[in-house]
Amino acid sequence: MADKKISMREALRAALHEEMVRDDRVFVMGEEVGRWDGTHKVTRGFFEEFGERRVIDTPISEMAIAGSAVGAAMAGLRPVAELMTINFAFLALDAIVNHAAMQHYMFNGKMTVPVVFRAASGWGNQATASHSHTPEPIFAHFPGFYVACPSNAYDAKGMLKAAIRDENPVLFTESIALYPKPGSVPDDPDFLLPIGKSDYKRRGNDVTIVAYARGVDWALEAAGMLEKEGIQAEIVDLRWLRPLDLDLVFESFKKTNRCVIVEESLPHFNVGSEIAAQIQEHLFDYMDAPIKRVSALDVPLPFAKEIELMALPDAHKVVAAVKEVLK
Amino acid sequence: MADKKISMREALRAALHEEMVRDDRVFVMGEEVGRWDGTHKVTRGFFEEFGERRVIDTPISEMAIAGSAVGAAMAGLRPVAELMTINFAFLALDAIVNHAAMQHYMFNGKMTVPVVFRAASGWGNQATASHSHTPEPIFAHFPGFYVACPSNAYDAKGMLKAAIRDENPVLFTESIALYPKPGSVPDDPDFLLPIGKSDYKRRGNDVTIVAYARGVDWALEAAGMLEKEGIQAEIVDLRWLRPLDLDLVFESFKKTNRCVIVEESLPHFNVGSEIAAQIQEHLFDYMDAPIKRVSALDVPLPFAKEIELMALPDAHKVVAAVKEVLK
Amino acid sequence: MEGLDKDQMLKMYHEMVLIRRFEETCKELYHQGKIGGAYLHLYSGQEATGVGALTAIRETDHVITAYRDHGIALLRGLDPGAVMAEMFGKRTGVSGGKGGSMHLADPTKRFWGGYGIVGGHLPIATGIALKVKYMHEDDIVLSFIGDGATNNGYFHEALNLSEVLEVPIVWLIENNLYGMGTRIELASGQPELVKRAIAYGMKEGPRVDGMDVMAVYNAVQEAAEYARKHGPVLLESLTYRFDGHGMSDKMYDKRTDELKEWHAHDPITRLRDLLCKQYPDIGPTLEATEQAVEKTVTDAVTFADESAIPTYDDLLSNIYV
Amino acid sequence: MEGLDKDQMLKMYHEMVLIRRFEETCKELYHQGKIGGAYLHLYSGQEATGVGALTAIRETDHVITAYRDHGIALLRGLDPGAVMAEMFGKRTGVSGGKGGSMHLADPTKRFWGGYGIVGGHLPIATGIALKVKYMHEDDIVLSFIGDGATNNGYFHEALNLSEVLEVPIVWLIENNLYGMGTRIELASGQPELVKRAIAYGMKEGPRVDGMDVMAVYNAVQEAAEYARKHGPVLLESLTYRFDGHGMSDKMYDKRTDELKEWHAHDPITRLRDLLCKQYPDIGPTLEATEQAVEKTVTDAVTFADESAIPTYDDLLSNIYV
Ligand SMILES: Cc1ncc(C[n+]2csc(CCOP(=O)(O)OP(=O)(O)O)c2C)c(N)n1
Ligand SMILES: Cc1ncc(C[n+]2csc(CCOP(=O)(O)OP(=O)(O)O)c2C)c(N)n1
Ligand SMILES: [Mg+2]
Ligand SMILES: [Mg+2]
Repeated sequence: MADKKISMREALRAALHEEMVRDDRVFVMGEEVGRWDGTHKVTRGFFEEFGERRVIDTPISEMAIAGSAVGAAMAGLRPVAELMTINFAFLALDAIVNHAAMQHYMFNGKMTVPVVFRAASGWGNQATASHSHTPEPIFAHFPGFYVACPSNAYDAKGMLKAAIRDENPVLFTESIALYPKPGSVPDDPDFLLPIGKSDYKRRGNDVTIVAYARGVDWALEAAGMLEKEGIQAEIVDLRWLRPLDLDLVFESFKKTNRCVIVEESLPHFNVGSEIAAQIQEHLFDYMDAPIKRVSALDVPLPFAKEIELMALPDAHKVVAAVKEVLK
Repeated sequence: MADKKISMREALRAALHEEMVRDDRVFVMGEEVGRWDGTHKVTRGFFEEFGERRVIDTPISEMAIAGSAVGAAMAGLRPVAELMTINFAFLALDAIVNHAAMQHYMFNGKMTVPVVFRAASGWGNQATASHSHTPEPIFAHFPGFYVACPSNAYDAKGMLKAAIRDENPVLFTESIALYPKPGSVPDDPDFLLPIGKSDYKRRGNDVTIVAYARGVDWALEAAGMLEKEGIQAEIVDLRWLRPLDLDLVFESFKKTNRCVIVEESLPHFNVGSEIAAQIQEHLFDYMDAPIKRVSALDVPLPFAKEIELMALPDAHKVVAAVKEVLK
Repeated sequence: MEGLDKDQMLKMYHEMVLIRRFEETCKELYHQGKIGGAYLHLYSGQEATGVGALTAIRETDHVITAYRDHGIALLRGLDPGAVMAEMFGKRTGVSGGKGGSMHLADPTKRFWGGYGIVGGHLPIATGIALKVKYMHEDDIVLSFIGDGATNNGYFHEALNLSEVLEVPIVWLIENNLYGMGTRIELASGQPELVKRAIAYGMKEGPRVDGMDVMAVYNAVQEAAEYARKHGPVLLESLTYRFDGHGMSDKMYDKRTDELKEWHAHDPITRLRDLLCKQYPDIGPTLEATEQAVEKTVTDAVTFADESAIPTYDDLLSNIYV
Repeated sequence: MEGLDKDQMLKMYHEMVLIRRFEETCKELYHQGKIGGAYLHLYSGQEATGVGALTAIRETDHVITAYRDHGIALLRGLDPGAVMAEMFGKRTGVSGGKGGSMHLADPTKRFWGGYGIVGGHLPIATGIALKVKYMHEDDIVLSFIGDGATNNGYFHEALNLSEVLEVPIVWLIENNLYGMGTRIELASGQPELVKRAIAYGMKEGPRVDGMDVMAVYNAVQEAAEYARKHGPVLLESLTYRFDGHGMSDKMYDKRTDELKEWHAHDPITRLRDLLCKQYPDIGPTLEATEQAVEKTVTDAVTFADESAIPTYDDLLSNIYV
């Protein structure tokens, strides 16, 4: 089957659509997923096609959306619950962590919770502090479920299909800024990407840039700039924060001995801190320079575009960090 | 005024009591804080002494407890809202982060939210997965408020009084295991400890052990064992995760060049990761060995005591980690 | 009585006595230190609600409750030994010693637990009922709710969603007047909890005497039939907890008079009296039942006692599928 | 009319026209790219609810609402230029350009905002009312609530707590029939939202015609007096949103017929007609009012346009006190 060039939005839509066609137990629920086509249009046309049995518009009830999806999953369905944006997932933290992630363990395997929570994530559209969180690391802190953070259309499709077919709960984050980004995607209905496998997005010998979701774009852009100066960056896309696969990160670091981690999240207790901690712990003798983190600034995100952008990471900040570690 | 030897529970009670006597605007609210004396008896006798105006028993409504405390604080009171245990604070994450922490910034300083959220934290009493979280690092991820994690009666009193008097929101965590622990505490009603200052709990030249809350006890116990083998550990108690003060950590590390971080939280995206990341970034040339983290295992906490304890950190695990970094 | 023959009533008597003895035994074992942990919530006093309700539904119907779940687990046919072993934190416990007292379940018996977070199980109940409707099955879900839990956001969202989705569910509030130490009037602006059905346009069931197993049975049977045909119903059972909230309860010590009053309505005594009145020669049968229960409970304790504790491998198993 | 003289009615007319023109202007500016961002929620169509309600309470009373807050901000006397500057993300904005359209406030005018998280402001309202009671003040809190927000846990917990604490608060549901694209019947098991008062044992106020500013005024005035003396009241105002939920709204394009019907009840036209009927020679005054509004809005835009953008220092300021 040939590849098609489509946006990440369309890739996610295709993944959902294929899984719903494949398995009647798969259904979507959430605020505005049906008649409105989904706030980010990922479920466009689903309501007309699948009807209200399998495309369920819910009240503004995040606790109940997440919690009822857990119940439906325990009972044998495969819910894909959309929390609209991950900001609203704050209201469902207990349902996601205590009732989805902990469930299988607390009942010693007697229950499985094959639910997928979809949530648009990230900032950069003047959504202001309460609507601009990128809190993936705080969710990844907890065991018992998986956390997906795709960086492009191809990965998004393969990862979402794998998440839907997996027996474990998955928090599937979708970077809002990446929805329109085109990429070529296989239309093989059984195209799956393995859960918890990171991926090289660029090969190079001089420095390892670790990123995920939107960070990968900043890394790639930076790599382009660095190349002009003769610096070859290797980019590892984590793809998943849980399970966190550092095999490629370590492999690459052993070669480059230098690393920069790029993420959209806040600067403390974030993904970069975990990776830096693990690299220095496991590959201490390979370290030629301190590992640098590029992230958002430690501020609630403001509305005004000019200062909002100052708070965000970008390719120039990545380039600067790379030069630091290459000093 | 003389020091008294009292439990951390009594020290917290004294702090609350003194502040309520000092300032009529200070009041406590939460589930069972009044007639029941507080689930952990920190507000013992308050209901009888201060009456229901200032000691408010609430319904089981974490969202509203946290949210209404925010409103009362904005309007001019000094609420101390008890969330019983930090597990239930999961239900108040949005109120705490989006409505307490972000408030001052989103309205550009027009509002202040001098609220203190008290929450008992930690595991080790067979409370099971949903009731045994120690999620301090996930809260500390966000700017706009402070996160307190006292390790003893003396600190608890000075920190809680400072938190109540501060104009910013504070999440004040209290390690359940430490409530009964005695310590000598000043009864000076104006005894305050500065917000965001870490503290040496032991001096030594061979290794730096960074800890907070219950981790400090494991560190001290380990230091005692290590001393017998001629190893002098220096212990830095962070006290606060926000603001995160690493001055003493850095000072100590420059001397010892070796570090172990001890915490009760889960092993990934935790406090240890942030500190290891910062040390390697700022003190790379001082590193003689990889920094090690001692934390809980990456599991939901089980009920059975024997395996629950296996999942927890302890002094022996700290000793083992110290020996690793001294290799 | 209404559609219940002697055997069925005897079965209910047996179940109520079993729960009571099981709980009394748990309490002793807790004080002896055999059962550990922070939480142990007993069902003594509330037996009529659980027994009446579960007798009124089908075995194939789904059941879910909060952490006060020992009685419901036993009623759903979970092995008393395995339930007791869970209290002990043993490998042979229904949850392998990982869930403890608050987290008992057996999906094969359509008993979904057992939840410690107040209100957390309510949307799960809605979700299970959604599956029933989605699959065009003809089961219902019976979800117990504490009076205190009705003031939590979970209650509001879960009940409203169940009505909007028109799923087959019986919401049964066990109003024992207290949430921990807080009396209902201090926690709920509307102390007549069944009235909360109006907020969801939900069928408002009766508010029944929860110390009368027959009253509960009849109310739940009617509600179940309604739910099977039309959708959610909200019921309230007025009952009382003979023990403290958990093992320590300051308020408990304060409510001795109230306790005395309620003990006068002990649901077990009431059923016993009813049986003796209806079947004058039933005495020996009842005593036999009581002895049988003694043995069941003693055997359960022995089984739990002799069972092995979980291992390090158990600690690390079943985190992921 | 009921206790409102000509000047007061003219004032209301002025306010309604100001809001309408302000919102229409925001819409144009958004499409011109002058106002940016993901969110811009207009109040057009709902003016009678805000104007009637705020006219009925005292200046010293507290007001709070959700993200559809431009109109309320103007009614509370926030400078239109500073409000427009906030839309533009300028330093001179009421929130320094940090809060945007959803986060307008001025505590000195007892307007507490402006909140983007659905339901998030409801417990805050309860807390402000708690402060009033705590300090033995005689103010009340007026809290607006969207129909969609009434299905969120925040609503349930905040309203129940306000009743339990008996704090002085008027809960005013602005039922514009939609939460984003979801019609009330699909979101709420009980579409007659004011009935939800029963779940809290709360005083149930009337359900008023939200397109009739006088009806809203009278209902809120009565409710405010009740709240000041006795505690919480729940009111519902039946209104309609003339624009989409935000700047993109698939449903909006689908409801042209419904829109036509509701435009026939435009609250501004209704008040205008009423004024003309009562005061036949008022025409010129009304036109003068409309011109004055034009100038106010144009000046506001100019002010916003000419204001400076925030700096890097602003980015880092006011994170902590
Ligand atoms: C979300 C949450 N908040 C608080 C608690 C602590 N807690 C455990 S049980 C309980 C009281 C519940 O009362 P009720 O719903 O009436 O049930 P009952 O104990 O009477 O059976 C509370 C407050 C909890 N477990 N979860
Ligand atoms: C907790 C939360 N969930 C979802 C959203 C997304 N959202 C913003 S407005 C809205 C609809 C609210 O409708 P309603 O309460 O009726 O207010 P209206 O827009 O009609 O004024 C939704 C779902 C949000 N902001 N917060
Ligand atoms: Mg109760
Ligand atoms: Mg609406």
